[in-house]
Amino acid sequence: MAVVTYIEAIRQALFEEMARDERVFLMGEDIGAYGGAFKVTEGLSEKFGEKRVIDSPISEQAIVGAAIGASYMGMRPVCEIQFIDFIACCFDMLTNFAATSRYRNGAGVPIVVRGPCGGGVGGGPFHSLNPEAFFLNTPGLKMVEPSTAYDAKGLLKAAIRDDDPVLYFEHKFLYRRIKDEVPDEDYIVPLGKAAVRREGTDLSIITFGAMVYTALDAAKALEEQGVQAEVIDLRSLAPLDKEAVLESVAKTNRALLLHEATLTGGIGGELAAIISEHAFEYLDAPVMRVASADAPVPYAPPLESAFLPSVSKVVAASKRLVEY
Amino acid sequence: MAVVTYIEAIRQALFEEMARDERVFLMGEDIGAYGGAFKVTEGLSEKFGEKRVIDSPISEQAIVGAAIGASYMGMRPVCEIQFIDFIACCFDMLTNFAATSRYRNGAGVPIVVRGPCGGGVGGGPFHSLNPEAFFLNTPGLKMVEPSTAYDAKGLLKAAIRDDDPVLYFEHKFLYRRIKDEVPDEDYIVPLGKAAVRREGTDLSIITFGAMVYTALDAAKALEEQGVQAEVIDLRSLAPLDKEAVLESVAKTNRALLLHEATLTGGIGGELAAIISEHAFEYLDAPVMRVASADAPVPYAPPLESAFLPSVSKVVAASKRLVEY
Amino acid sequence: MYWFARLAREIEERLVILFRQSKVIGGLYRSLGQEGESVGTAYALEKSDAVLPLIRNMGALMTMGVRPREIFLQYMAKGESNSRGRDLNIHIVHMPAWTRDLSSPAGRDTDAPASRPALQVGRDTDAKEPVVVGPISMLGDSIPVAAGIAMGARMRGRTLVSMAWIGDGATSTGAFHEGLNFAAVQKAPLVVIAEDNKFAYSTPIARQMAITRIDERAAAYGIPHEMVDGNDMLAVYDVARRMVDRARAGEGASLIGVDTMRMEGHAQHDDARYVPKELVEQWEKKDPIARFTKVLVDRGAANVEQIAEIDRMARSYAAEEADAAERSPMPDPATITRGVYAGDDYARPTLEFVRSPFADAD
Amino acid sequence: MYWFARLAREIEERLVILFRQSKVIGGLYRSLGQEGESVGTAYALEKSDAVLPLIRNMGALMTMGVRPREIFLQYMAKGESNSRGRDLNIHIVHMPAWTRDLSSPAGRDTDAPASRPALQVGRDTDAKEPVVVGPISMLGDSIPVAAGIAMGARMRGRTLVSMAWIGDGATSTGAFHEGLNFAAVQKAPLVVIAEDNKFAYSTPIARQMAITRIDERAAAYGIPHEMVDGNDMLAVYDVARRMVDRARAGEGASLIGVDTMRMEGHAQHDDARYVPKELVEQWEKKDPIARFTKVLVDRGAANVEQIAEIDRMARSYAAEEADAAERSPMPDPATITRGVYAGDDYARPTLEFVRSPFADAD
Ligand SMILES: Cc1ncc(C[n+]2csc(CCOP(=O)(O)OP(=O)(O)O)c2C)c(N)n1
Ligand SMILES: Cc1ncc(C[n+]2csc(CCOP(=O)(O)OP(=O)(O)O)c2C)c(N)n1
Ligand SMILES: [Mg+2]
Ligand SMILES: [Mg+2]
Repeated sequence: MAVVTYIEAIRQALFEEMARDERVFLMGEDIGAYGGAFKVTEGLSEKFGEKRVIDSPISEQAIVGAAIGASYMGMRPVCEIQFIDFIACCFDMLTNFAATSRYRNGAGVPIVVRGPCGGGVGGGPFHSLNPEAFFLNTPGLKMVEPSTAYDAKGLLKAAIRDDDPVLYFEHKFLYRRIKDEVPDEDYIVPLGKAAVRREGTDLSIITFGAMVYTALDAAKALEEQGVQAEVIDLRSLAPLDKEAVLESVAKTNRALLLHEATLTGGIGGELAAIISEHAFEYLDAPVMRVASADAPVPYAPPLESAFLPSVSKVVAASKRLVEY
Repeated sequence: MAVVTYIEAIRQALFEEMARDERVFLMGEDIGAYGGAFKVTEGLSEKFGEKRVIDSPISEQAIVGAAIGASYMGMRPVCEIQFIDFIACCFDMLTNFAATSRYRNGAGVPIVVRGPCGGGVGGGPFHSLNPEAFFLNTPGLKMVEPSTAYDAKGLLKAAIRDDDPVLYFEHKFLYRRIKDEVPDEDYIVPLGKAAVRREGTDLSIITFGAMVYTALDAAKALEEQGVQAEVIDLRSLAPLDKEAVLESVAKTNRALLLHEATLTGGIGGELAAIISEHAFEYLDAPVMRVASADAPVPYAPPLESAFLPSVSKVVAASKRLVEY
Repeated sequence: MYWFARLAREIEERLVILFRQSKVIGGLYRSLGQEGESVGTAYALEKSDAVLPLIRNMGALMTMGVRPREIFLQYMAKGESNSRGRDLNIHIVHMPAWTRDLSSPAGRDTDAPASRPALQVGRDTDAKEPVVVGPISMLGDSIPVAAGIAMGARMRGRTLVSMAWIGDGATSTGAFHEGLNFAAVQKAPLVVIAEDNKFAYSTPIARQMAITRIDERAAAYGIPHEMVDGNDMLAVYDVARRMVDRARAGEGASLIGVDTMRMEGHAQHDDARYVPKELVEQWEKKDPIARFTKVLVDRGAANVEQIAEIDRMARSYAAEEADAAERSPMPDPATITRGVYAGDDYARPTLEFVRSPFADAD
Repeated sequence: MYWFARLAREIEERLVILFRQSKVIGGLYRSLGQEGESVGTAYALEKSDAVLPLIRNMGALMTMGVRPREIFLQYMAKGESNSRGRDLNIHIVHMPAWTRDLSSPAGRDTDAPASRPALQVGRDTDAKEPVVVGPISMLGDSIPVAAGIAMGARMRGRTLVSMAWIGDGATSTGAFHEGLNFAAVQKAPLVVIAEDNKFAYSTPIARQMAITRIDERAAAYGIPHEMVDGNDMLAVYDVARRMVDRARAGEGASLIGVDTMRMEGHAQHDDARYVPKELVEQWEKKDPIARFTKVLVDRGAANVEQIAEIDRMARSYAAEEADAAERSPMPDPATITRGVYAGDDYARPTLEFVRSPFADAD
């Protein structure tokens, strides 16, 4: 066991998968000699050569399209989108080509498209995106977003070995702020499985990514007020771990959905639908959501912190729920 | 008052708005002399000239981008996406440029992007899309989808006169199948307002677009079984008419969300979240959803009809709700 | 070559009949007048190469040995079609066994012949199978994928050439630009065939681009490009051959502009009244099959009777294949949610290849 | 011209200081070494034309008369900035009053001067205001918008030329291709400045395109294109002038490729160790401002003392503007949901323009 950062865990996963399987290769902008805008791929091109760490032109549609073609040939491409915001530029290739290929003609597309998502770093409207809801209504795609170094490594390995297209969102706020223990031996974190980050009996805070820490801090604050919050880390956003969500709500009878993307049209809606349809009998209070304000992500720190979900907002909502 | 088809109502709206305001012009593929793939713009280029009905190259990003630029200059562009499926190709320009411009610098983008959506016509995976959920998590965009000729005309006029970017989805299945009365004088249907298509007391079927007719047929069948279903036609998908939805659910105490897009990640989630948060006290049964199966839209008619929501599925779900 | 072009035309003639009987689901897009360039370009490939055709490249599919029945099955949305009735017309995909063989970098050459019964025209038992990737409707998207196929096969250690067709209109898409530029920088073994057939649906090429020679699209990418008379099959073959050879030799991507004409509407529903009559008349004189017939006869390669015989053969073959397809069942609605993701043991569909009766003569 | 280039450099020097004091929010992207082409190109425009600059076109913004304080306000995310602290660096937008004046097709020429107090350098009271549309981060997206501005202004009956800058890397985007192709077909009054500054972030241009002359990107669109030494301000101005004039005369779009060099890293955090030392040394000799100084002196237009005086002026002006900006307040968090949509009476932000102290001398 070694304690590594979230970003180092991602690098390790790439390194080990490339060493394990010669068919795994990387494509993206500035990922070669430079090692990527966030240095996630640092050292990989030296180790595996330029043929397996390909610096691409500024062409997201081409990066993903070429990955699809290479995957047809038996390769396992991992694409980096320099900032996940630019995934909007290849929305077509992902939702129309990659997502439907297996269904239409049985031709699987084992590609991973990864990149830094999320705010809290003063990135402004175009470097802070949380795009999961854009893709949630497209069958054929899988999506994950780790909150720990352990999951960052295990989910990325699982994504690379998966036979379907997987969108892997890494939260840039966590890159160097989060450190935890990662086994020395090979392991994966299976897609589609949530994790209970904190046991509780009074309400379930269902979240993922950087918001897991907001939820845990809120849970600590709530504990001091005698409220036991359970914190569920979804980890996989498609497919969603319905069982884990329903099980927790069946236990706590209260659900708070927390995500960093803006409220309206966010993944919280899907979770609310699942809970209100399948856990209706268990609910002692309304299903509530805490998310970012319905606006583009503002750039100035005072604006962004008012925009993002905060511990105090989560505490306040939780108390409304338990006092309901 | 004259009875016109849904498609004719759209054409009338374009014609009258272009006649009313010289700043309104059209851009799109094959919309000029040819009159568009579905003949929506037939006759407009003869009437208003090629300068105001511009045949573009096959370049969705350029169509929308040019519309944004022209709107900055005071023009009122209306873009046609030949099949709404191709809106995926300009997802970036819409969500990043058009949606954020006013918020970032106060520069409004009064454009309309319209096109044929929806299935039921054997169009297959790339000519049957219902894209509303792709855009629901992007503040700054508005979305409408009419179900009647009256609304088709009134909503398009309202969209063209609106100062923000509006996505206008017209359901190709309704183009020539739906006819209703349209006033001779100028009128608009305000954005953001739903309509009650049928009064009922036992449950609320909340839907829009072609599914309104599926809901009304189901309501008829239910009536014979003594169940009074209320049918809400959202008409506007962003912003959603929360009041109308909550009012209806407060009355019927049961909500069935019906949409043609696939289930997971669809707009039904957002509606479920609104209802389960704000109408919790009124609910006598779980909030249920009926939508298309979680798969790409299959091409063969027997597959597509099994894929789409049907009257019998709506009736069955409604009965589960009322018998709950 | 003649066989493939004629076969393509006969298949489409047959499809028109089925369309009129409304047995074809959705639209029918013909390549009438473009069979020559489709066949001439694909003919320059090895049977083990990759093709990414468009709706109007029926000739290329025939040249690569795709069994005609596969086309009819697709157009009629049958359950036994390559897409199992899930996708349109020529949206078919085939990956040879080696792409799934991970035992060695390049994979063993065990391309098992497709598993369906042989037919009189003869199954292609020995030759290797091609990579076939039909288009998705979003125009231009095939180009980045074609580049990736070229790059990926090279990484697998195979000398495979990837050939993709694209319409004049589709060269205006961002995907075309990004994909071809990437292929050019990567020196990928890709040959793009840009078809100037004068129209994109109803839009004349002058509204699509401000250049008059479509091959100049490639000038932005620093790759070789040539224009060729698309209705002269031999000329098309010659230039395609050169570009394919240099791609195989590792000299990188190239683009061939073909000057041709779409002789009917965009699809059967389109009467194409926007097309000037003179233009059609002028191009009728240049029909690629008629011209190639003349060449064959002039060169004494075949006489008129022999050619008439081949035509009869093609027609009846197309008819048999259509009938066979017609008899096959529609897909089972119970399957609609199968195979969205891997691992639900939903069988991978097959694509059958056949051998040209003139395989040796060719 | 000298003033604008020098001012741009001094502003960036000032920004570096503020950045080191971490008063700049987010990254700082410099145009060191590229001030010449930014100024030379924009200088060919009328004050009433449209500019769509990139992060490295500080010189263009100064040339169009944007008040330096506006830049500092943006970089420090202040509440009084053009984006009210909502967007980054030069993501600023300004629409002259005529664009909102719907009383006549072209709108009346009542471009009210911006409403803030004048300063010693002199407010630009008489001249018309330009259309300014800063970029969004998605590279290439400015090009279709620039085309639309050119087309839209033409529809409004105005003779406005739209000028957009784009990096070598950004020419690989689909948006660039679609936008410039559309402008070419529409003969829109658009001039695109393609900046070959040798790198896109860390990616050398050879990995970006297989052509060596960036202006050849335009060969695919059938529009005039020329390459120019981007560090020779006068040469840049000459070719820009010709392209702007033909655009204004209704002869359509064009592209100018500028040969220049990004003299620092992509942003302040980037030490650019991937850039060969020789390359930097070789380009240091070609500094556009030093070269232009020499021209001025040689031609006797100014002597060394006068130029030193101008430099001092620029430096202190930049300093004053920075200080003024620093004193202004951060935005009010209560406003975050205001102005997402029209109609919530959230005031339209302003952009202030100033008059060059050498406006007459120029
Ligand atoms: C991205 C995209 N936009 C629009 C369409 C609608 N569409 C289908 S075919 C077609 C015309 C294609 O013309 P061209 O590329 O010249 O090919 P051709 O039909 O002439 O062979 C159009 C506009 C599409 N399929 N994809
Ligand atoms: C669509 C898109 N992809 C990736 C990026 C990330 N990115 C920001 S700047 C940059 C390099 C730009 O290089 P170039 O266009 O040459 O402009 P320069 O910085 O050299 O002036 C990249 C890759 C982006 N902004 N937009
Ligand atoms: Mg064409
Ligand atoms: Mg550059």
